[in-house]
Amino acid sequence: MGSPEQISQVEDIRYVYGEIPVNYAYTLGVAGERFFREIMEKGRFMGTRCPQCEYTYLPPRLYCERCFAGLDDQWVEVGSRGTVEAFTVAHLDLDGQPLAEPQLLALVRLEGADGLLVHRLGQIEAEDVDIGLLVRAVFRPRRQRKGSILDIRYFRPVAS
Amino acid sequence: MGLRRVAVVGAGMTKFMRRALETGRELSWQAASMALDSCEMTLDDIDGVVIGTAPDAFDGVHMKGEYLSDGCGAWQKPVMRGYVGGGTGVFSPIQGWYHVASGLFDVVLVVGEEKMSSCHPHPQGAFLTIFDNLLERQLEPNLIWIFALEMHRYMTAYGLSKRDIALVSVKNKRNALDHPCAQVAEDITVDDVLNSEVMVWPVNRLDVSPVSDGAVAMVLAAEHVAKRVTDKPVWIDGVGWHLDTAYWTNRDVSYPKYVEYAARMAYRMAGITEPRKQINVVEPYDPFSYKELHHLEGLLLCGKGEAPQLTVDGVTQRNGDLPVCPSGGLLGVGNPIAAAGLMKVAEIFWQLRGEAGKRQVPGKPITGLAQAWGDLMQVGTVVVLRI
Amino acid sequence: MPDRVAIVGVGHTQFRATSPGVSYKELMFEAATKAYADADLDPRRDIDSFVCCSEDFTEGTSIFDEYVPDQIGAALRPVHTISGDGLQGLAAAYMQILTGAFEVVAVEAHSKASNILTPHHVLALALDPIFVRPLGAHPHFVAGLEMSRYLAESGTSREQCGQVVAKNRGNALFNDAAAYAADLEAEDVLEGEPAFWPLSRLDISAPADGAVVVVLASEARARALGIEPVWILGAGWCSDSIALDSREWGTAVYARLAAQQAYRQAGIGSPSREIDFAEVDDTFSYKELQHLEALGVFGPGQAGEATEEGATQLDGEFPVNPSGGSLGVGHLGEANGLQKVVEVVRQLREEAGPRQIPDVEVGLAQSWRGVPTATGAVVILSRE
Amino acid sequence: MTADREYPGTPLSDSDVSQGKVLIVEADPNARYAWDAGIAIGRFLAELKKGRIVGRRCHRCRRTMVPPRMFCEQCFRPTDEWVYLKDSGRVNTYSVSYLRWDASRVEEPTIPAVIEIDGASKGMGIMHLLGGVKPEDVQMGMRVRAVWKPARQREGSILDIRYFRPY
Repeated sequence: MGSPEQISQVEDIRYVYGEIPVNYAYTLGVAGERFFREIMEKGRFMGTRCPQCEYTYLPPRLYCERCFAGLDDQWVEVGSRGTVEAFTVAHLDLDGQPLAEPQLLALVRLEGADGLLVHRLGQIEAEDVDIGLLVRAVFRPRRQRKGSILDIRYFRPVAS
Repeated sequence: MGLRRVAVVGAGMTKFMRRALETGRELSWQAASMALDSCEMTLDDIDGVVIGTAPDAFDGVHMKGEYLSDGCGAWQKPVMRGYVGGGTGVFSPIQGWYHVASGLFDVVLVVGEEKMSSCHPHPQGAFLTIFDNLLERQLEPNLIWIFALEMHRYMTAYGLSKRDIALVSVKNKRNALDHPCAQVAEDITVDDVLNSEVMVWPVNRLDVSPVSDGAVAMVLAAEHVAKRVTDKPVWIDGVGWHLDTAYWTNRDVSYPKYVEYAARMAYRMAGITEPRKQINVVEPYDPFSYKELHHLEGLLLCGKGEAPQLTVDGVTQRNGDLPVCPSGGLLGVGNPIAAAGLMKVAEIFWQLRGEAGKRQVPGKPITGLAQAWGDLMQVGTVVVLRI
Repeated sequence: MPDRVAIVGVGHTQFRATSPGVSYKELMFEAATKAYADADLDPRRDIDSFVCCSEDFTEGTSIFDEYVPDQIGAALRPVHTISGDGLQGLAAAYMQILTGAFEVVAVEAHSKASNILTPHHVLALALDPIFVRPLGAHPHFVAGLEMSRYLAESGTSREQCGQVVAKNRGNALFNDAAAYAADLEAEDVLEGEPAFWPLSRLDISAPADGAVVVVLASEARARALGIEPVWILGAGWCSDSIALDSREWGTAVYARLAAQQAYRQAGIGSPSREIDFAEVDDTFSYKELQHLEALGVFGPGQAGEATEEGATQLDGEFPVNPSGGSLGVGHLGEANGLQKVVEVVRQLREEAGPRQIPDVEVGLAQSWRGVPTATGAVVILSRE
Repeated sequence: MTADREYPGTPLSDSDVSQGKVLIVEADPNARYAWDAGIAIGRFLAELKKGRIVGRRCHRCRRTMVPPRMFCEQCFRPTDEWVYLKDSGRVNTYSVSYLRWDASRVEEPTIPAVIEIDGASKGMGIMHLLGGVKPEDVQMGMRVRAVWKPARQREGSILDIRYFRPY
């Protein structure tokens, strides 16, 4: 429709391949740089707190998205334990193919934080996970840390 | 038409840098919070947000407007990202204008951001993907090809010399020495430009603006708010934009007709009948030296092929009869694409308010114009400001 | 300023899982040709401005706005892209007309989803590159997280979500343009292949290709055209935080705020009474329910039950997604919102054929930009 | 704005990155596509494989267009007929490129050009490369002809034409 003629033979159908042929190297930002250095060097989580909004960002922000206050001097340590606020069992990989081992992913609210960390759960079966589960971060050994969210291997349940 | 009047009441910007530590969201916040501070407003005063940012392939973030939104002050607010390639930076305040002029919004925050440094091996690589996917990308074109093709056509059509065109780089890079955010300000000569490395003849390295990280923001307000928050509102009296056919190889690229159409649209709205007489200061888009000239002609500020002579005669110097790119432009301040276009609007805002510091043009300008250009030599965006 | 803006023309292609015989330009040309015929307008003479909706990575082309003007009649005219959903584009066109500077504005959105060979890798590029993307997860995991939170907070069941799928794909049986019409039961959904628990594969709308064009006009111009206009009573759009760490997870706050903005303009105080039906985003089954609650059509946690009771069926008291929604029509990317607008217009004009809802005066269209965004828009349309 | 105020932003040098003074997260996106060529370009590519250049003509504005399209962007109506064009033309404009697409430098420059194709309406060009000529010998308006790949190597791509050479 619209065009005065159409392709009526499947052998006449053509397509052309292409891609976006570039790579990326992201700086982590003012807040991200400090957050990952603290994990790498001290194995601890640092957030930023907006005193006016009474909200502790984790991951930390340079600014409060609610009131726009600068938070560069408002760093606070938060716990490496927290609770599962939401979770999912991913059965498909990025190609849409079934994962050999389904992956547990969760939103974790660390003690003292308002913000949520997105990460994997480990050392637990899917049927044992529920909202409210108490978990703890498992870091990679210090020398293997690279300043990435993968410096945290996963969160595992805290024995109650 | 009885349009609702819209004013610019505040502006802010980051430094323009080859590579910033800040993420794009952080850069956006820095510029946006500075713009709010400049007019003593807070996020509570903002009804809506407009984001301008150019190809996602630079930042390497899909749906980049979404990604930047909280840094742009859009948390739980109406926010939109308008997009016309390189023309985006001047289009964003146009979009802010129609938000406010529609009567649906009183105060809108407009933010332009670019973080090109994330792209490897070189941000130029991302430009391959602006070419036609079926017929052009296979030739592995470089962005500068098409500028060189256009510049050569422009030079041939009007018998122009590279020497005269190079003067634009000299002027803008020198103007940028007075801009505290400038990335590539320099005192150079025409010979420096002509002797710099040939990239794609006739374009030499110093004919070209750099790749940059940076952000710019401004606050737009309806008349009743503007008059309350400042005694120096700068009115958006005319806006225009036009996008020509994508079949750029079917057009005569020696003249930017789309810029002329955009300018005529803005002039009609602003009641400008003799642009050369009525406009006091201009920030045309200058990603390449010849582009400033091309655009001055498209803006009807001189005849076709006459802009180089204006430059030779010093008319476009800061103290000339028609100051052009007093900021230092993209060639001097830098080119974080959408932020660079918005920087031009901010420069006119500061010039008309007499707040441009060492860059201030003499004679208390009343009417100024900012213009950007983009896509496949295809889009013109124009804003006319008055105090 | 004109006080009202109308929709005076709509046009769209068939929505199909693939569209191998036509380029995106030819797809857009078809939708535009139909919309301009519907409005009886010549775009080269009668249309003042054009808005297109697209995202570069979805197209595989940077600065995609370069390639939009020719096939919609917009060459050397004011045209710009909104990097957003078609409803945001419609809102942009609406504002342009409200300024008084434009009389007729066309809005376009399309999907060539079938041309993306690595759709989830591409969508993953929308995840925060530092804090989320390195996890390497398929981006629909974000919806799995949200659904788990929504079910827990609202008391909604997976069965009720499955009923949304059965209803919408069933409605699509009456929509010839739809790509994914099917006769399914809620149980089929529950027992479908697992995807991102609690989502099964059937809870997730599948992509489709297609293009939609909608033409807006000022009241004076709409009246002069002598056709039956559909009026825009209000438009709203809003974004919650893009950051997964600080947004609301249980409720769709963006939809609530967008609706508030639209209701304020439309003077609507009680949506379920003053609006007759809705096309709401159902990219994932639970989203229809979460959105209906955010829109105030049902109280918190009540949309699932209402669905179970048949309230949102074609013959229910508040029909939802009569077109079949994204689950039945196919997920059209940035064109989702405009497809919903077209359906509301068709219903209000009584042109919806076998799926016509009787006696409708006011309808609502709502969109969401999908994971990982928290961005949505709402428009209220009326015959009067 | 006052000239002496502090502007935000933290510039980094190349060495800050190369020496690991700042942290970097790298990404190698997998964004791949297969674009439908559709009716007009599908036929154009098929004709290239046969060694021919084809355009479309609009009967209303009487323009013969290349690349071909099924719609006329000036008249907003369907185009009307296929027209075989010559594989020759003239140089509308050219440049001399020392850069690859990714900005790395080449020793032997390439010569990108817009070539107006004979048989199409005036000004109707396509982008391609010039070859078989030294950059200093190219002139605006010069007549050129397509140099095709051997028929067996052609695959229905713009690269089926290797370049255009002056004649």
